[in-house]
Amino acid sequence: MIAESMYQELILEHYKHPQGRGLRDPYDAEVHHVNPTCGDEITMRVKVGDGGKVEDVSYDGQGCSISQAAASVLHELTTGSTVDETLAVVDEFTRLMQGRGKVEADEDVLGDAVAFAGVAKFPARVKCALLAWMAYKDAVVRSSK
Amino acid sequence: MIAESMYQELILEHYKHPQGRGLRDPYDAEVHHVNPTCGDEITMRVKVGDGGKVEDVSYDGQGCSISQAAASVLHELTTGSTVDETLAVVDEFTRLMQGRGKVEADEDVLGDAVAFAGVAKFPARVKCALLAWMAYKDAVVRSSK
Amino acid sequence: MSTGFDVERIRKDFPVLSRELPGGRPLVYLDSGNSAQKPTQVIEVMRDHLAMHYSNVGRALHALGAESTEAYETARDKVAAFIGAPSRDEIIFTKNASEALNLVAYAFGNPITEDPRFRLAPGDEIVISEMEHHSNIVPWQMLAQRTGVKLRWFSVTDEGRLDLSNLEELVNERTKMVSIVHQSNVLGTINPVAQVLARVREVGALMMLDASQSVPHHAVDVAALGVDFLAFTGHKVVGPSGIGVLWGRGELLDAMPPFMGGGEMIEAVWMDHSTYAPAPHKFEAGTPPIVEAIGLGAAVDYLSEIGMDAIARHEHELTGYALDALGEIPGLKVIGPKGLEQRGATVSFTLEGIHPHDVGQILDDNFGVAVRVGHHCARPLHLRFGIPATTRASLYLYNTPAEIDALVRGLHHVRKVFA
Amino acid sequence: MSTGFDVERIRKDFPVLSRELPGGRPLVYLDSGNSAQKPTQVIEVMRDHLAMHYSNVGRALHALGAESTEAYETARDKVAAFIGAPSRDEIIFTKNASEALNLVAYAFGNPITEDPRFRLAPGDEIVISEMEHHSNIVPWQMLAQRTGVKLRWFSVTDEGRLDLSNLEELVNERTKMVSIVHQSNVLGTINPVAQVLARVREVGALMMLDASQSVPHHAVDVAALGVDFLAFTGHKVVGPSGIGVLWGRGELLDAMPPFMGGGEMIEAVWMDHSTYAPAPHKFEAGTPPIVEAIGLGAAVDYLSEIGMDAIARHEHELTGYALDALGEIPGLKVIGPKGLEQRGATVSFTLEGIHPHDVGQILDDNFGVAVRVGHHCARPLHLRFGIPATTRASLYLYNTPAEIDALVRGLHHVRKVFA
Ligand SMILES: Cc1ncc(COP(=O)(O)O)c(C=O)c1O
Ligand SMILES: Cc1ncc(COP(=O)(O)O)c(C=O)c1O
Repeated sequence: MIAESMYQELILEHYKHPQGRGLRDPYDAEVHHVNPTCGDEITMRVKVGDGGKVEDVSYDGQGCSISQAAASVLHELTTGSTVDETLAVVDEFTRLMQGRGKVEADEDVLGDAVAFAGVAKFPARVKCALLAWMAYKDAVVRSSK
Repeated sequence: MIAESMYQELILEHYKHPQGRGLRDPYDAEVHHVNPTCGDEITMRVKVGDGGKVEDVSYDGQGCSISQAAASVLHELTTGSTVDETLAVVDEFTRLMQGRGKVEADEDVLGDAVAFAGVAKFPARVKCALLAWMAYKDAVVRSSK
Repeated sequence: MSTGFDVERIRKDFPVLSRELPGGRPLVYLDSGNSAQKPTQVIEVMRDHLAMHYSNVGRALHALGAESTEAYETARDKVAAFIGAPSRDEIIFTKNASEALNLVAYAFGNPITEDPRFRLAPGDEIVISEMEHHSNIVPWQMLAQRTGVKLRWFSVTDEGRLDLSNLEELVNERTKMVSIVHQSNVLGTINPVAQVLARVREVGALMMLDASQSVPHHAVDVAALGVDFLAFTGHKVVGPSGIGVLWGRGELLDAMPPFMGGGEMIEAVWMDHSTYAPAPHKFEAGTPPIVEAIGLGAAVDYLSEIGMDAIARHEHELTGYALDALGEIPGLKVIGPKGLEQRGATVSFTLEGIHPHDVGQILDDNFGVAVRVGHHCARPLHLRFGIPATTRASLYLYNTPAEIDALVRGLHHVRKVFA
Repeated sequence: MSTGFDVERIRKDFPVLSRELPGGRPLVYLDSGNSAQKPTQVIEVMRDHLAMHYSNVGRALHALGAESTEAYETARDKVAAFIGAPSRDEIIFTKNASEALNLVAYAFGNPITEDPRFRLAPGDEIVISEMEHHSNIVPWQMLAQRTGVKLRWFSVTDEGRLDLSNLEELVNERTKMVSIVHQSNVLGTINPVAQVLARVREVGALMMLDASQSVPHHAVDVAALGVDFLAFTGHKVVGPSGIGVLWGRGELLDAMPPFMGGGEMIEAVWMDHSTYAPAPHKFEAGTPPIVEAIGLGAAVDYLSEIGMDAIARHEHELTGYALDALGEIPGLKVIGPKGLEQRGATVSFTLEGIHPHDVGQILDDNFGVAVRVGHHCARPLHLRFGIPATTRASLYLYNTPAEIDALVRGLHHVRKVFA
């Protein structure tokens, strides 16, 4: 069944038990992103510390399992890394998602986020997977201003 | 060949040798009718005498063989008859033309105009055949005012 | 089913229904509210016309031109008969229902027109409803932006009915037009046209029905309805894409300005002005969707032969079956009337804690069940119910109880995945 | 023909060309300027899609929805490549060329838009020409009536060329838009785009090309042309009816207001306002002509495979043959360029003392030769030449010298009948 390739165990796990969910203080920037076509929303806060280290990514939102799990995975992957490192992950994730299922994922860069590879085959769902990641990119840019 | 049923000898004869063509005095009413889709035009004058007798139908115009021959045949059929008689012919001719080729023509009423029966099969040409006849009806109505 | 309606025979007319989807899934098509599938009878008429009889219409005197024109204009006769139009000249072919709605919206406040019914003065109002499809909202919003006319709307009750409690106030002497949906594409609700129309007539306004979701499913007779305009779309009545219909009362069509300008909508053209052909041609600028209109003619023939009443009965039974079966799924909440009174075969619902996108995807991926998820181009209605999206099963003449069983099985699985 | 272009093989692709007309007449189709015939390659793609892959696009997540959306959007890619559009998002599917022209005309003087290029002030001017098709005249007349903008036009010379002697005066600082035909549907004239565009750029106006008669016949590259908008229509490029194309520069499309409102052209909708999707979707309200766009994609594939340059060469040779052969008929006068420079395969003419309707009818009835007679939706051009109508033979990739011989034989007979 095709679904097996999209609803990976890991995605469902993150959806049911989201990591780092909830909005926390302190933060440098807060953004609110919406996917108007499906109504998915996310509010995200970023706290960047010394040496460009991401100290916290906190979020709240609503939406489908893909968008919610993507936020949870993002929280795990970014917290503790440097901004530069995380932006490389964002770029690779974006490339994978927009590759219409024809792009090989770089597991070394993506880590757990590789579980989303199957989503790329469903153009209508790509935006769900990207919502949190685009919000993160936006928040990081703002936090450095 | 289908054309033979439309371009009857009689129609071509009237087209090449139009009867009563040219605008003449005296007249009771003059009308100008145009078929905007194909540009055919006719100017027609009617003189009605005592007892409702049509004394002259004179006309000038430009257009295809069908519209020109129709005017010539009309001139022949109407001149000398009473207005009432001619209106019956107009009605029968109109019925024939609008019958999409499925109406039997009444030869007794139509006389030579029966040669136009084939035109009824060509919706695009029906307006050509009717142009002079509609102008005549209009002119007669005005002349009696 | 006890209607003498042979659904298995009907299913054979629709080639796609016997198709296997990738991965060996069967197709369970429950998305006809979005667009209906096409029977061979429609597909073959179109193919034959394209292959053997095609040419432009109206303008051509030659044999193919006559054949194409005859077929195109006969389609107009068929559509006129299908919806009980008093005159064939009141049937305007558009590209879809949206164009039909925009055409009427653009007729208002256009300086070209002197008819007072289409002129707008400060304070004038247009009334729609909260359950409209975007295609019956945005054209009026754009009109309001262009002209300053005020846009107002009926609310929707918790049961998914039009809230008529303020009918008298909402539809008043300032109202120029009331445009509402005949049958909701989300709720299934069939609206009480007569009651609204009575008030519209009292105040001297005009009334338009968006019949995109009613014409496919039960007999619609414009003369009996008594409204002024009605729009529907070919692709939902087992016809092709690219064709829609506007019906309007002849006298109003005469009073309206043309919408688009171009070939065939004119009487005569000079460089500095033009005169226009009478309706319907006045509103059909350019080469029309010829083969699409012919396909639509074949589609209404197809439906008429089966009988709109028989189709309505079949859908009625199916809807009862579906409402009962869905009612037993824990956490499932139907948005719209729960009973069968004045409702069609469209059932939208939420499943507690599970996003419709996940529902739709698993139904499709694992079971080949095609439903629509999202706001179904009726976002304000979803805002009204405080939900971002629903899952919608919309049924048609070719659907069966077994397909509803497949949906139910699928929904149980969805719940298991997200438990 | 010496082009290595196998016209007999091409003819086999078009089923209707081997058809017999009633009365046993063969078909000699010389009316492609009106609408082109369709190859099996287009017809079968449409049939297959309707039968096996159809569903609505964009909105549906399920398997059929994905297949339909993929096919529809791929058609957009194909069309973009076919006309050299810098971006696929600049290709807007309309129902025909007329809608594309109206869409752009309606963008002007709309209070919704703030972009100065689309705002109209008293004294502003729009420039068209005397050789336009009604579809590039009436939309601008209607705009003038709605907004008061002044409509002006290029004259046409006796040879059937655009009269550019007053280019500097006609196109001036008050000019907002110059919209002219790329290739005339009556004269065959190909207009000098670069020369006009240079002046348009000097005064900061916009320029649109009606390419309905050029895109079918020779390679058209919007980037190379350098204009701002270009319209053409599917049914003249061996594609289906019901589909047209507007290409516009992305930055302008962004600045323009939407034309029609409805499903799929929105980003988000509330009852009192909406936000719009980016182009192309902003201009595609409602369910688009899905299968028609897919058919158009197959049509441009078909033409590309044969090669637009090869098609243009074939037509060039045919046109030379036709001009020579027609030149020998007594009383025949070609309206339009007599030579092959900057002209396409459309030859319109008068026959002394014989009305075009009679010419057309006898050609059709006796010989199966299909030509178009009348003003070809270019009445002002005919007024310019002081004639009510012409007979037009318009040639395409599937036509042969033998068919021109048939036309010539037919014309001799016509002269005999009316001698
Ligand atoms: C030059 C020209 N412009 C515009 C059109 C209009 O195309 P359509 O009728 O498909 O809108 C045509 C063809 O009819 C044409 O020849
Ligand atoms: C109620 C309603 N109105 C209007 C429309 C618009 O129809 P179309 O997309 O064919 O223009 C639809 C379908 O999408 C609909 O369901």
